[in-house]
Amino acid sequence: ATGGRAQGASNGVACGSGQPVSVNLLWPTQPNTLDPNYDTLVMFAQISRNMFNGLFKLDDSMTLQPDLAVSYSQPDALTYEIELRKDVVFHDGSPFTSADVVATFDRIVKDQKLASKQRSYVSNIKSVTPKGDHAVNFVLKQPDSSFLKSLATIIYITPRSVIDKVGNVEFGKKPVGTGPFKLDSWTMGDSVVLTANCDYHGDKPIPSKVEFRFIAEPATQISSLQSGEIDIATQVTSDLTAALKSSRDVAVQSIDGNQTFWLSMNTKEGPFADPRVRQALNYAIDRTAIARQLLGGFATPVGQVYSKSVFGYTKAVSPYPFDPDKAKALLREAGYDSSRPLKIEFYNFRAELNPVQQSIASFLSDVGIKVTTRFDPNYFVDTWQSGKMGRGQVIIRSNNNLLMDADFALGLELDGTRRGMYFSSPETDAAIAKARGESDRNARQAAYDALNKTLYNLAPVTFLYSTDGIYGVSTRVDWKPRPDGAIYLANVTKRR
Amino acid sequence: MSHATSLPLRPQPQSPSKARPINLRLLIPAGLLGVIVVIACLAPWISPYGPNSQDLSARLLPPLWQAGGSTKHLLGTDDLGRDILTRIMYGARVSLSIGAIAVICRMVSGVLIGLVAGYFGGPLLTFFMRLGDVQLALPTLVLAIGVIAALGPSTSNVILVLAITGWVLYARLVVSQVIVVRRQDYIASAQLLGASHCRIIFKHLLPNIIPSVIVFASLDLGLMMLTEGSLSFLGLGVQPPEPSWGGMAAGGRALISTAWWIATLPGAALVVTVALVNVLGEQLRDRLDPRLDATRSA
Amino acid sequence: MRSRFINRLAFSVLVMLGVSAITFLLMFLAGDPAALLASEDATAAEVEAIRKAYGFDRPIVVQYLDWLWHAVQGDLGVSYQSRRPALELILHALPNTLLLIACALALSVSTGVIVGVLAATFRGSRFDRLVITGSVFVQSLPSFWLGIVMILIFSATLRLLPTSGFRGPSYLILPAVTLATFQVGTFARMVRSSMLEVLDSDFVRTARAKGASAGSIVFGHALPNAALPIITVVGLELGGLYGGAVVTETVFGWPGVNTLALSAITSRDMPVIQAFVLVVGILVVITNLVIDMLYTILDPRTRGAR
Amino acid sequence: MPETKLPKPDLAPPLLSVRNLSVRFGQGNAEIGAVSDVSFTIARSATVGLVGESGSGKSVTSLAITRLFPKSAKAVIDGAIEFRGRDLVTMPEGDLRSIRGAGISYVFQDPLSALNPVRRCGEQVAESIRIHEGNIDRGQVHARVVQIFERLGLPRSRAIYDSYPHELSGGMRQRVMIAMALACKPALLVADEPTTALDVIVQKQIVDLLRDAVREFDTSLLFISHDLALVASLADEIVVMRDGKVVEYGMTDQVARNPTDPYTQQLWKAIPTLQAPPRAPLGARRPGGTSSGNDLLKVTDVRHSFVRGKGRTTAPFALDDVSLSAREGETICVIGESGSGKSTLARCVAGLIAPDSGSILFNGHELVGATAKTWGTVRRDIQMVFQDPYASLNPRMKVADLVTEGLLINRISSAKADLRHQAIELLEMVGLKASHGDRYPHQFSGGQRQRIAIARALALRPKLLICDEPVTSLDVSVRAQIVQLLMDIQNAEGLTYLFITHDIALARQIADRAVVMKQGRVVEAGEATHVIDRPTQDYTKALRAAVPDMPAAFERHPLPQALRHASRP
Ligand SMILES: Nc1ncnc2c1ncn2[C@@H]1O[C@H](COP(=O)(O)OP(=O)(O)OP(=O)(O)O)[C@@H](O)[C@H]1O
Ligand SMILES: Nc1ncnc2c1ncn2[C@@H]1O[C@H](COP(=O)(O)OP(=O)(O)OP(=O)(O)O)[C@@H](O)[C@H]1O
Ligand SMILES: [Mg+2]
Ligand SMILES: [Mg+2]
Ligand code: NI
Repeated sequence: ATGGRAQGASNGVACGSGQPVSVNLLWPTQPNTLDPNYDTLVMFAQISRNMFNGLFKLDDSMTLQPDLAVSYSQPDALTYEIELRKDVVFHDGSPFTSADVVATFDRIVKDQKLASKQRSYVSNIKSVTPKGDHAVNFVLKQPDSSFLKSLATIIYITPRSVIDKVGNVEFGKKPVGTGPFKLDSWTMGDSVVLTANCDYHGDKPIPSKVEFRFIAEPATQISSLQSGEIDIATQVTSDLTAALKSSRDVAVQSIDGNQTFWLSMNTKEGPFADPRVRQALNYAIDRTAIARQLLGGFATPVGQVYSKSVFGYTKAVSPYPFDPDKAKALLREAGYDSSRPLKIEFYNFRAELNPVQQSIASFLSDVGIKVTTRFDPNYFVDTWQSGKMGRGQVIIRSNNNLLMDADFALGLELDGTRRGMYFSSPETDAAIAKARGESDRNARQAAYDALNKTLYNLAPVTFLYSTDGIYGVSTRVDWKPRPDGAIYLANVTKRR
Repeated sequence: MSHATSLPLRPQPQSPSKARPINLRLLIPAGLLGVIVVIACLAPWISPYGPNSQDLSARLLPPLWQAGGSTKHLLGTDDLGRDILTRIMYGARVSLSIGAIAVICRMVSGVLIGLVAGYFGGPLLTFFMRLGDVQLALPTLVLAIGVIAALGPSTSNVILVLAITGWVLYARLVVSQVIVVRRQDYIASAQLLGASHCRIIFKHLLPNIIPSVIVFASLDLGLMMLTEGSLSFLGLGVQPPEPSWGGMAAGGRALISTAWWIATLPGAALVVTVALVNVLGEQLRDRLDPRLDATRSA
Repeated sequence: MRSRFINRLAFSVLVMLGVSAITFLLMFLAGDPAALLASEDATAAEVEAIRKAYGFDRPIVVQYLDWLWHAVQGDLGVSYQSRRPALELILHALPNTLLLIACALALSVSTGVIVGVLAATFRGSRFDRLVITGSVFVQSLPSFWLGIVMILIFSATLRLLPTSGFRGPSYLILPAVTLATFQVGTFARMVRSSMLEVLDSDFVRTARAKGASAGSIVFGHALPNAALPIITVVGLELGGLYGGAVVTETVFGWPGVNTLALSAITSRDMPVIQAFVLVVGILVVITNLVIDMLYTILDPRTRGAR
Repeated sequence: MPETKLPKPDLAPPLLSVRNLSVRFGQGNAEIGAVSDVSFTIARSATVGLVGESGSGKSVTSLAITRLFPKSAKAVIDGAIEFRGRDLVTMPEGDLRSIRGAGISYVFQDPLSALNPVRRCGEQVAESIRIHEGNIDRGQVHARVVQIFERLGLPRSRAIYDSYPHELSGGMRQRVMIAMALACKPALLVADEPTTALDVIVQKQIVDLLRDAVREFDTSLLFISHDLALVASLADEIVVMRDGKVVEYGMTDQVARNPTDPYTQQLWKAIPTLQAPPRAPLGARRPGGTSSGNDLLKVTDVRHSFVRGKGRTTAPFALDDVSLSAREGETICVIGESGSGKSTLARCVAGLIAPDSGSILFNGHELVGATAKTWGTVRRDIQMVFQDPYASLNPRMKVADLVTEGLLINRISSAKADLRHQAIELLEMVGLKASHGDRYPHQFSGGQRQRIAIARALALRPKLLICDEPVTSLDVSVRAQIVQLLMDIQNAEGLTYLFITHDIALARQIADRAVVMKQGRVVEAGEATHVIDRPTQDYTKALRAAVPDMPAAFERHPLPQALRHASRP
């Protein structure tokens, strides 16, 4: 397949002539670096994607489009030949060339001090080689149909000359990119301000400045929005939408998101090795009540580890019904009853999920499971990620499907050849690999449909729900949310 | 002749056993505190709800007196539909027991160290006092952040932090008193009778400093409850869903503009309880140890 | 006085060494630092490589001495999170915390002194009783609760003041008041009791016997003497404030060292936590030193001693 | 001298007249009547002495004159106080302020606490001038202060102007205090026990200074003291107070010659004088008892310094090569002013302090550097009675337990009944009742407490009893009783006393031998009568001279020897 040249149609507005726009990122911690290739958090990316470009990008309908690339060709399943734009300059004026692309990938893979968290997303790349100044060749280890999406959503191209000169730390403080905005100032713990980059190669950015605020308090975020201090509030909780609906200057905008939640557990040993127990957990939880009531209807129960906006979602696989009796029956079958109840330790490592965790715990107790809830911010790093999850432990997990592709979630959670640490089977692994290597869209979807049915029955995790992206948006601002949660500000206009 | 010491104009401090009869000022706070303790103990029998039993259909109900309030939930419900009053009653258990355990740990370790170091003096005293200086250079919450960052948040780690940051204060109090009492002739007199160190420490020193320790501890109890509340509020202390007042306040903070009662009512319970403890401590101070004016810092 | 100062200085250095040792040990309580640094799906070999790269494979004493040597030069390691120097992060946030504390302290000391002096002068009056009760009450207020209630009243309901962040003087009001409230109680009581003690002392009686006026007795004789214990308490409280502001900073989203440290807990960013603990420890030690010197200057009895 | 000055000139009104003064403190149930129905007058240029034991209301009376009570005391003053014809009781505070300092000024007991510690001495005196004479030139005030200092015999008066109180000695501080009081040339100077906190020798200097100053500045003086002899040596008239009431009031002569009140008589008796006959010699005191003549205690070249560490050789020594010895059954008195090392010596002998060097031989055992084993055998033989009976009894133990604690510790007796029996016996021995055993120390008066302390020390039947100023902190009237009790016990039991006192007259009456100490050194030692009556050293002579002279009238009517007549209660 070939992609067309990304050509920004002129929008007829003078560069930087618009009102400044302010977006709050509801961030419990603060960004400590603006290096776009360090973390994989959505938060980081929100700033990075306005200052940097990837080789590709997803447009508003989640279709792949070239960005710094002009076109690509795929001589075989493992090789991608990508041609690059020639008219791009970094914010410091230096030209963008294939050397920058190669250096970007080299840095992610090899720089131990940087210890980039994006490393796993490029681990399937065997080599990146320049072909002249404006073309590069990627060779993969295994076929991967979502590869280009990862170039579109995670990896941003950084200037080799700048990083060589100032080093990672300094670059993290004063990043230099190719994007529509460049760094103006960064007030630690308060905000990052970007100004319009009128040398931008695409559509000229409209706002003179954009500001990313870091208000961590949901209530404060709402009051700042109402007072006009910020224009876009992200990650609004459902309980707070009520407060917003009453105000005329602010609108609530929501969209089916890419974030999906489930309970992860160790199915390789202990009680969860028995599929009946795992199914019982699935039947025990009233995910509809959680979605409707606790989450105010801004969530959709699912029976998969991705939401319906993600490629690979199977409509035919509906969520588990709430059936406590069946859950009890399954538990009894598996040998657990009131005299010998199933005991589980239920972990959560994100404070904002405490209500959900407690609600789920309550449902599980109702079918006779003895639940101990634990909050441990380090559980993910210490235990889950290092493969030390014990018997009978359950953790609430979620995934922002950055690639908008089923393979992303499967690779992180259920693919035994990649990270599926707590579940894997030869059959599902093979099915995942097959779907991954399938280059035809429809064939790929069919492969996922089959896989999703299998996974539903195997219940390797307890499926929960996918959430909507909820935003509070000033009515003066012309902006629409995207399913992948990305916020691009170059085209945003704001009335006085 | 000379040296007949004249009486100071200020009235002499009252001797403990000559204390004024128990009066209402002591009885009322003590009684109210007793009621709180009883409620905490009997919570399962008083409340029809469990502390963690959710009812998603009764979420965010306001307290009785507000529009939409219901007699089923006198103080309203939280975001999971749990009864706030019930959780406050259970929260009293956490707050009081952690406060009491922490104070006892601090007191016992501090008093023992203070007695021994103060009595023997010399390098032992220097060692502990220097250790105390280092300790005091790290405010409780700072050390709490350090230790909890390292060990993870949990109830037992909270008590650990409170105990290790507290012994110094007790030890200093005891040492300052021991140094005074030690110079008293009755200690020399006991030495002359051949009393052992152990007897002198526990029979002669301890009874004479214990009133100020008790007063200090009673004032400290309030402070410990506040500190526990703060740590739980920061998410470093008691972990949800266990109902602690600080944790409940933290949980309801995001909803302050829509459901003010979730965050404020548990905090109010803490205010009332700590105020009672403090009033009681003040009364004890007036009674037992009018000169002690311990400075308290958070 | 010189030798006293040098003595105190040497002692302070000793305390700082103790603080540094505790700080360093925190890191080892936290578990394997290399694993913390590694990316989410690092292999054992990758972790090992990071361990080597950061020198976590050396004996602990060597690591401490090395760490201390770097610490003395202002290098407290690099944040696991941001890869920026931990000390730089802390020092960047420190001015905000200091500003908040200074405002709170100015507020609480001035209020406390005024109220305490008045209460002592009119001992036993209704005002005096109000001060006593008020300060006990104020000392029972947890700052998280006070902060939330003030946000509820002044921001959510009256919409008078901003609640979070720091973008101008009005952002300072609520946090400073919250932080000062507890202290006002402490100071008012302290000032009152030390004023009472001084007012009852023999030399005040002497001043009265000379025919001095009430004002000259309170301000000329009593207050300069009562100031000594007050300064000590202010010093103690100030020491507690450096880290004690954490709740207030959290409630009001204040971009200070405490919120920074708190957020570092979530990612167990130990170098940042260490830098925080060390910096606060040093601040406390310096405060104590300054208070001690101030005391010496104000009290001729300690000044003249040898 | 008294004959030339008539105490009550009938024509001119008195400078100050106090009529039916009563002072109450507190309110309601807690009300304390401190002083009631006190009347006296002070004539121009006259000196009136106010005497009485502790708590008798002397200070309250003097403070009531210008209402100097702290607000917190809630004092209620009744009666009439007229100063130059104006009633001070009803006078508003503002007017009274102009009288304080200028009309009536005060010298208080403890000059360290009575001077503001953070202000310079000179400034404090200058303040007094500035308050009453308005804003006069700074230099002028300075000059005047320096001048007063000079007149009061303060050396280097300019330097003293700039000193803080803590930098001066007690005597100098008291002179500053007196300078402050005299700065505005008051008509009446009230001196409330101005010498009580001072050393015997300095005490005499200050009294002499006051006597001269009053004459030079031509002021009246109200001199308050618990020491009748001292007052008698100074005053024209004497007021004796007891329990807040005046029990005797008259010309000094008359009060000395014909005391009508029994309490006043008792006070006179209780004063040890240098004229009284000394004690019977050792051999004659104990019926049938003969002293072995052996030294029970032999102290040789004991040296001790409290200053540790470097510079030890030049360190000030609290004890500097002290030697003494005591034979069995004997009383040896150690005499010396405050800080001369008396208590340090006592504590070394008792084993509470380990001396740096020297030898202490007790009953054949070397105590310096002795092992725990040696101490085990010697411990109970050396006991001590301390100066302050308030501090030497554990306030949280019952009297019976206090008295028998030694028996329990040394496992002489542990049965409850036996201990109880022993306690009663001991209490009765010191003149207390069996029922007293169940009380706590604070329920007793100072004298009773000292009896308890003696019983406690005697429980172990020691051979040597060290008495460190055992009567100094007691009221004059009970001192004699306690001393008598000690003497009686010695006569009965034959133990040896190491008796420490700063009172040379008392020492003369009880000691067989005397040791005079000064700055850690023994300056004179020998037979008590010999050393005290015929001193060879200046220091001993000064101590002797510091004992107030008895008024001539009194000497003409010698009272019976105090000690022989004071009986057990
Ligand atoms: N401020 C006060 N409040 C209550 N009682 C007081 C106060 N001042 C003095 N008294 C009482 O008044 C009585 C007389 O005390 P005052 O000080 O006059 O005795 P004094 O003769 O001066 O004794 P001393 O020789 O010890 O100085 C005592 O019983 C004392 O307790
Ligand atoms: N514990 C101590 N530490 C340091 N110096 C001390 C100590 N005890 C006494 N001294 C000093 O030793 C010297 C002798 O003191 P000591 O108490 O023996 O005198 P004293 O003759 O008993 O006086 P007083 O009549 O006041 O009781 C004094 O200069 C005193 O300051
Ligand atoms: Mg008096
Ligand atoms: Mg002495
Ligand atoms: Ni005397």
